[in-house]
Amino acid sequence: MNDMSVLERAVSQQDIKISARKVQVYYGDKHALKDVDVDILDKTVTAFIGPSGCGKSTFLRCINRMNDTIPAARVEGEIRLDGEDVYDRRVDPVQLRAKVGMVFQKPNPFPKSIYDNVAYGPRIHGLARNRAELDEIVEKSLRGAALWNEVKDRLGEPGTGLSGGQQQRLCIARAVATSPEVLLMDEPCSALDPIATAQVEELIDELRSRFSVVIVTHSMQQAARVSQKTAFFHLGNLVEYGETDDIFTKPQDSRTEAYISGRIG
Amino acid sequence: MNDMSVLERAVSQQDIKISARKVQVYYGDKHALKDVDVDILDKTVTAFIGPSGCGKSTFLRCINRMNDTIPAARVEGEIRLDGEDVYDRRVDPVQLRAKVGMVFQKPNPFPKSIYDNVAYGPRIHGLARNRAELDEIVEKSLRGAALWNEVKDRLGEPGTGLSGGQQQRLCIARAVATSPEVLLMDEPCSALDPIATAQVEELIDELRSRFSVVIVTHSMQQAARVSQKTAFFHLGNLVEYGETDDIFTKPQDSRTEAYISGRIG
Amino acid sequence: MTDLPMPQNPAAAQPAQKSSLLSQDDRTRRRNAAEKRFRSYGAAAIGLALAALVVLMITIISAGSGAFRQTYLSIPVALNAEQLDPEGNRDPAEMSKVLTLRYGSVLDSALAAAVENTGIQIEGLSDREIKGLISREAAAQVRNRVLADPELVGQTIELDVLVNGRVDGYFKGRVTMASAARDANTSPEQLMLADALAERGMLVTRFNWNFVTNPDASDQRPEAAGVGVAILGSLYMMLVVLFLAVPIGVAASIYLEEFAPKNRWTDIIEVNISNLAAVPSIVFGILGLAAFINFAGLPQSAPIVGGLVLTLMTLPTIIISTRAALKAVPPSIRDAALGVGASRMQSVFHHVLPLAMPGILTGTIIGLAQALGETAPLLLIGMVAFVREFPGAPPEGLFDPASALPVQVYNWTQRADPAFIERASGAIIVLLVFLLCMNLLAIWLRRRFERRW
Amino acid sequence: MPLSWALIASFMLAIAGYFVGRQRIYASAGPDIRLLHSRPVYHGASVALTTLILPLAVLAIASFMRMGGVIGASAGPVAGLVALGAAVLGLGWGVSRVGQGFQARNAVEKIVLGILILCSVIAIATTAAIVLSLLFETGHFLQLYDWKTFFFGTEWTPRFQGNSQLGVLPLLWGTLYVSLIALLVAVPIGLFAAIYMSEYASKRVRGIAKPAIEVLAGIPTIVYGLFALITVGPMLRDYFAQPMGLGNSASSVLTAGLVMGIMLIPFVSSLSDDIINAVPQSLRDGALGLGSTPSETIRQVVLPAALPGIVGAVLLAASRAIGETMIVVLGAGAAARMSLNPFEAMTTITVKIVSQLTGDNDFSSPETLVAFALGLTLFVITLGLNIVALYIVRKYREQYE
Amino acid sequence: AQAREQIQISGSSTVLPYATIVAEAFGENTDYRTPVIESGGTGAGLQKFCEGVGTNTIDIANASRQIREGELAACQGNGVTEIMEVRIGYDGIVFASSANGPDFAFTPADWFNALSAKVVVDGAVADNSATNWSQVNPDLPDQEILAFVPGTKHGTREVFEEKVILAGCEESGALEVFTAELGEDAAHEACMTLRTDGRAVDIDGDYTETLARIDSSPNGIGVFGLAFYENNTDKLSVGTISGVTPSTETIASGEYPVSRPLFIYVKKAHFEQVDGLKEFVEFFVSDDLAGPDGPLAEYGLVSDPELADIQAAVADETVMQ
Ligand SMILES: Nc1ncnc2c1ncn2[C@@H]1O[C@H](COP(=O)(O)OP(=O)(O)OP(=O)(O)O)[C@@H](O)[C@H]1O
Ligand SMILES: Nc1ncnc2c1ncn2[C@@H]1O[C@H](COP(=O)(O)OP(=O)(O)OP(=O)(O)O)[C@@H](O)[C@H]1O
Ligand SMILES: [Mg+2]
Ligand SMILES: [Mg+2]
Repeated sequence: MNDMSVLERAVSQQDIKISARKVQVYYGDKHALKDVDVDILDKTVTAFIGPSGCGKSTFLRCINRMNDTIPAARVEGEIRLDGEDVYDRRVDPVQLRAKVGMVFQKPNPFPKSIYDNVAYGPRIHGLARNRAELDEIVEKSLRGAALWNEVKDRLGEPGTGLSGGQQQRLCIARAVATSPEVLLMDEPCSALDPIATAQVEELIDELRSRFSVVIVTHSMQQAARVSQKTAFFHLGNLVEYGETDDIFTKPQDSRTEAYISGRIG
Repeated sequence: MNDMSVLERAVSQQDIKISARKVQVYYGDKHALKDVDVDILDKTVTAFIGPSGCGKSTFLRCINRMNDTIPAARVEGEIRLDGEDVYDRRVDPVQLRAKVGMVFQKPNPFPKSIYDNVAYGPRIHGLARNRAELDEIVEKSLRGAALWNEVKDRLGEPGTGLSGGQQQRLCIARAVATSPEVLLMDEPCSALDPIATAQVEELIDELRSRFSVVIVTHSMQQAARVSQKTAFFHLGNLVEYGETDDIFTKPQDSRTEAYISGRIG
Repeated sequence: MTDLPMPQNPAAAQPAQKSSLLSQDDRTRRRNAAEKRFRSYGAAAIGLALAALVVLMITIISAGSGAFRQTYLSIPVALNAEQLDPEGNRDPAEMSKVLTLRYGSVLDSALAAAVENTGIQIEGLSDREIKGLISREAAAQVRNRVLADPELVGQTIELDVLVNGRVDGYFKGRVTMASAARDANTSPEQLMLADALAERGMLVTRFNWNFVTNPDASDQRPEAAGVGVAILGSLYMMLVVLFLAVPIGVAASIYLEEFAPKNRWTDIIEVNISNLAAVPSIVFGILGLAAFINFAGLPQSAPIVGGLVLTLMTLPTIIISTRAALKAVPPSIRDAALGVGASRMQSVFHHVLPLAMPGILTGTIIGLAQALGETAPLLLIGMVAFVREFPGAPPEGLFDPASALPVQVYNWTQRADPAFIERASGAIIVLLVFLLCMNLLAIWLRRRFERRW
Repeated sequence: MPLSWALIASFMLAIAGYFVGRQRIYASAGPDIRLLHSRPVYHGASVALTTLILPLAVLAIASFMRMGGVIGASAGPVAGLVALGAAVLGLGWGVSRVGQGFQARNAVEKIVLGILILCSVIAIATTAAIVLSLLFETGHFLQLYDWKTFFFGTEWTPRFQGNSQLGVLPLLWGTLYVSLIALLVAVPIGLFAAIYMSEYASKRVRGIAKPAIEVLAGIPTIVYGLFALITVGPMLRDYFAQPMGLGNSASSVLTAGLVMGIMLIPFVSSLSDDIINAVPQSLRDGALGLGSTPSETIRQVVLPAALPGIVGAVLLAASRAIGETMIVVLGAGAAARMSLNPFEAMTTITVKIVSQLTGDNDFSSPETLVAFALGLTLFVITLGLNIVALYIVRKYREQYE
Repeated sequence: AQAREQIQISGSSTVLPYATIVAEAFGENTDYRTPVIESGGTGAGLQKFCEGVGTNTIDIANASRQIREGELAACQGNGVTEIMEVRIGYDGIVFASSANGPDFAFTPADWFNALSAKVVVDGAVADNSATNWSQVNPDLPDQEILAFVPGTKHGTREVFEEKVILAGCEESGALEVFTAELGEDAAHEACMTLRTDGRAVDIDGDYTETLARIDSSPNGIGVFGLAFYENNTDKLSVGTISGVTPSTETIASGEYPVSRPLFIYVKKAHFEQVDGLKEFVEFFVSDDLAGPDGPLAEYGLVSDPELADIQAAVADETVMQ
């Protein structure tokens, strides 16, 4: 299976999954994102890096229109998923979000059992024909999020009683369970220990064979490890975007260089 | 002043600030923390590391009795602060928490303005005689948490409108503003970019000259960078505790070694 | 899906599994339909509620707006000295022996003279019908004026007197010629006379402040009845309720939600409070009679007792909504406050309470609204009463007899003269205005406190 | 009025005490007041509170003894003096406590906690008083009337001449039937309205709709009653009951239930709206992010999280329904009857409590005293319902964060 | 105890309108304050009255019936011993239907046969199955039977049962049949048990409610007080009983059978303590007010033919034995 995905990756590398043009986001008067142009490729992991508050989460939330829920937020410009404008009036944000899954920066498990947390997406999207299939999806997703062993005996307990890191992995499992085409992950590993992080990174690598993954991370190392493309944001601007290796080894912009070498924040 | 603090550190290194003996924590039936014995020194940074769900946050919350707020949690054993049992009936948990400040794993700013978030502690403890002094404390704390530049023009805006990392730094600033004797930080840098992380680490190092700092972190590098002592938790046990250098270079316990080398999680 | 044979042209393989965003698949369409339905249920629910409100409002206002207008007749009245001051010494003490009945006859002759002077000729108009044109209140009106200024006796003064309720109703459309034909208390001739007087400008219908300021009047004088005493009584009671129920309710909720240990006792208290909400309001009246009047010796018919009873009655509403609001504040806020060394009391009063404020205010609004419109408990403590004297200023006034707005409504709807039905609707309008004033403040406050986290 | 003078004097002393307390702590604190356990405000407040508490207690006890007839009116001035003395004592004690080592905040908080407890005790005391005032007369009733007929009788026909049938069952049935219909109207409408206001409506619409709906709770019930009597009742009869052959009564359970339901909408909608609004946005984001529609989010995530509060709101509405009189009298009639047909006239326990208490019956006859027994029975029944509700909430309660 | 300035009155809502008229005039024409008059029913009024003596108890109880033995005993038990019973006049009870419908001329027997649960059919006791007035009495209009009778809380109900239904029972001869079949006590009870199939509708509210019900069910016939009817002659048409049209005159003369006396009960012990109490009672029964031409009669109270005796009794402060 792995061989195949490698092969696949090679051929589909150049498909553009998401393309953003001149995206502007305002929170009330605050201009939080300025003129962002970016093409995110299919079956690729793209990392967003940049100092805190630069607009990474904001841009992520634009892609699956989660910004719709913030009354003050206003988005301009164009974001296309498979060539279709996601802000088109005919687009149903629900269908969009089913295709573009998301893991949030703050873990937000539902006040339900662990099982129901993970089964929520498959249930609403009708991904399982019966209970057995659902069980399978839940187990697979929890395993993928490196949580299965810790919770397999307490699937019926509330997800809110887990430790911070466990909650975050639960949210990852929940997002994976719906099999989206694109997975947006906002600092998925920030609350995780190195081993869990490694497992999640492995999962991301595996997911890449099927979806496009966008990950926000503060860890340069992680970006280097998991991503093929990296975008660097600074003060609401997308400063530089390119092959991960290039960004980390030969950044074009002085700000990127400064950030990578630890000089600006 | 730096010279002085170095001097001071040398002499007071051995003062025990917090000593825990046979601490057990149960969440209902779940035995989350088993027989933890540890001495935390004054004017020292102690790092707690360990896989997710091993009980680091739980132990941290024991120290300033934040566990009192979880009805299901039950603490046994003895924790002494400056030789006084914090679970003594005569101890006022409020006074205890004023001395032992805390930054939580999930950022939880008050739904108030940024200024009021930071000023809250100083206000209730009467740390400022007048508005000017309060302004000064707020500014100093925000600077310490590397947030001042980002928010100095919007101190009146709600703290909940900040980005994840900004919220986390706001919480750090809030905790620092009350000048506690011990500062407990539960993964304070997990949502921060490297530069902000570096600034917070700098702050921690600075704080060390005045308080004792306990920090939970998943980053081995960070533990190595900021802490003098490290404790490794695993499945509710305190497996190993010692000088940070020793833990990372010559761990005594096989589990510690496995964790550090990335084999168990 | 990964088992598929490797496609040569990936683009060709994609459409099979990829759906366009612009076209919805079946399931999405169904879910969106469900979403639309759900949303329209919500809109329909609001629509229904608002429609009910509008219908009720229209009913009330169309029935009650008449109470705010009143017809007056202005006639010259010769104050005959022989009748009004038989002793002739203009001594008010002596003159007060003359009853209103005597003044009635003075008015009767004044009226007859006035009608004659205008030269109006109406077929079959009897003396009784001319006399019946004006309210019985008029005599009292004249008497008061004369006693206040005895020198008026012997003079002829121009007087604005209330007309009879039926005639007044005629000018407001309540009484018609057809109904008057059947009505024992008026007649088409009387109405024709009124029409003729109105043409000459002697009869005018104008805004009726007296409705808001007058006290109640007896069954024979609907045109003179007002809600003055009732407004004061309701105001006093609401003050008592506001100053007792809200602080006590909020304090009790804070204790139960934030401080009380969660054990069987608090369960009992919780059940007990929601059970108190189900106790019929009249039972609170029984309690009020037993505890405040018979045991504590507070006076009958006093707003203080009414206020206390209503306080007990509204407490559960306030406590239940406040507790729900406190419960909804996320624990992380409390943690945050405790973490910087605030005491539990401080965390509650500084953070939790302000965040729970919208819910508390909602409970207060609903509780007060309910208290303001309640009659049943007042039945037993003597506030469902005919009270003509205004209570004094608080705090002593709280102990004076008074009625209340809902009581006035209740009383008036029971009276025989149909003119009182209009008054009752008018009183309801006053009550709603009262309620609105009370709510506006709370709603404004609630808006300021509302936020999502 | 010696008592109110004593009260005012105590208040003045307390205010003075506040400043004295603050003064003393500043004086004794030395250069750095930050070292104090409590802020000076708390020291001031603790003095003020200790000054107030004793005289208030004295006055409370005195007026209680006065009511109970233990002391006469002439004891007023004495009580006033004692209270004043107590205030001075409290002041002295309070001031003497002020000092570096004194934990004023804890002392103040203890007193505040005491006040909070006292307030919650009022709720209990009310219940006790209600039960007591009902119990006594119920005892009288049961001496005069056979309890078996009362509890199990299916006929309710009080007579002036005595020998009445006073069976509670038809009244109970009417109560449950009317309340059920009212809730069937109020809960769906109220809940959907709450959902729409908190999740869909713009801020402006919500800002108008919510208070507007709340007005429904403030309209005097007699207006609803007349509405039921004049408009709804005949309408139901002419367009539903008669065509369907279900009777031709203008007053019916359905009429009262419908109209009462309208009145109860704000109880459900406004309280639920607050609760739903308080569910953290992050939960909604979580569900929306998985591609659920807003309605799925609401049904599956938001509502379960808000459940305890919503149940509270529904219970409150149910309580009002059970306790309502005017609408039932005018809408459902006064006939005690057990029937399934919602187009028939029936009546409720509450209505009969009111009418037996305010009627022309002999006040010492079972026909009047039965009102107290009815009240007590209703009390016990609703108590049972509430216990069940609490149990259900406990079972399904879901805690977030 | 201290004196009270304002008279406090409680009791029957039937007496209330008359009491308010008197109180208003009393307040207007004297220097005393206008009395406060609660309405809460005869029972509740008498209960408050019998609560005890003293300024925080009421002074006068309005009653639409005479005080009962048990109530008197309770009064005396609480120290309320010197009670003055003052009959203020009579209240006529009339039967009226919508003004737009046909006129009715009833006899008590018609009422009995229309509303009683059991009637006599062919000499045997049977369930009442009459649906139209014309079935009861061919002279009556062919209109559905629907009667709004006072609920069991109202004193009017008692009068209605005794003076109309029971009288009709006797008049129609049903009482004899019932007595033969059921025994005397049960026969009375059987006479006065109204049918429960929705044709006799109890009204727990007041006359306005009855009027509103006739508005919404134009077939209905309601039971009203005379005063109420006289204020609403445009909407109601009154039925005659045995050929007599109700009016203050026919009732005072005893021709019209359905009426009852109204009372006020006064605590003599309060004459000292409450300003103007005695004056008020005297004012109440004075010719100016309670006389046949006074405002009370004008409003619908049937003036007491023995008013002079009552005035004398009040002047003498005669108390009940
Ligand atoms: N409120 C609670 N109720 C029940 N179990 C809990 C609760 N909080 C934590 N636990 C459990 O206790 C164990 C220790 O949790 P803790 O939060 O201390 O872990 P942690 O070391 O901080 O992990 P992380 O790094 O993921 O934050 C976990 O297994 C967790 O599931
Ligand atoms: N709801 C909001 N209202 C107003 N301003 C907001 C809101 N959310 C974010 N912002 C502001 O927009 C800017 C970008 O925020 P964003 O959350 O995208 O940052 P980020 O790059 O994700 O940072 P971090 O790494 O700290 O999460 C920040 O300055 C932040 O303060
Ligand atoms: Mg972010
Ligand atoms: Mg943790």
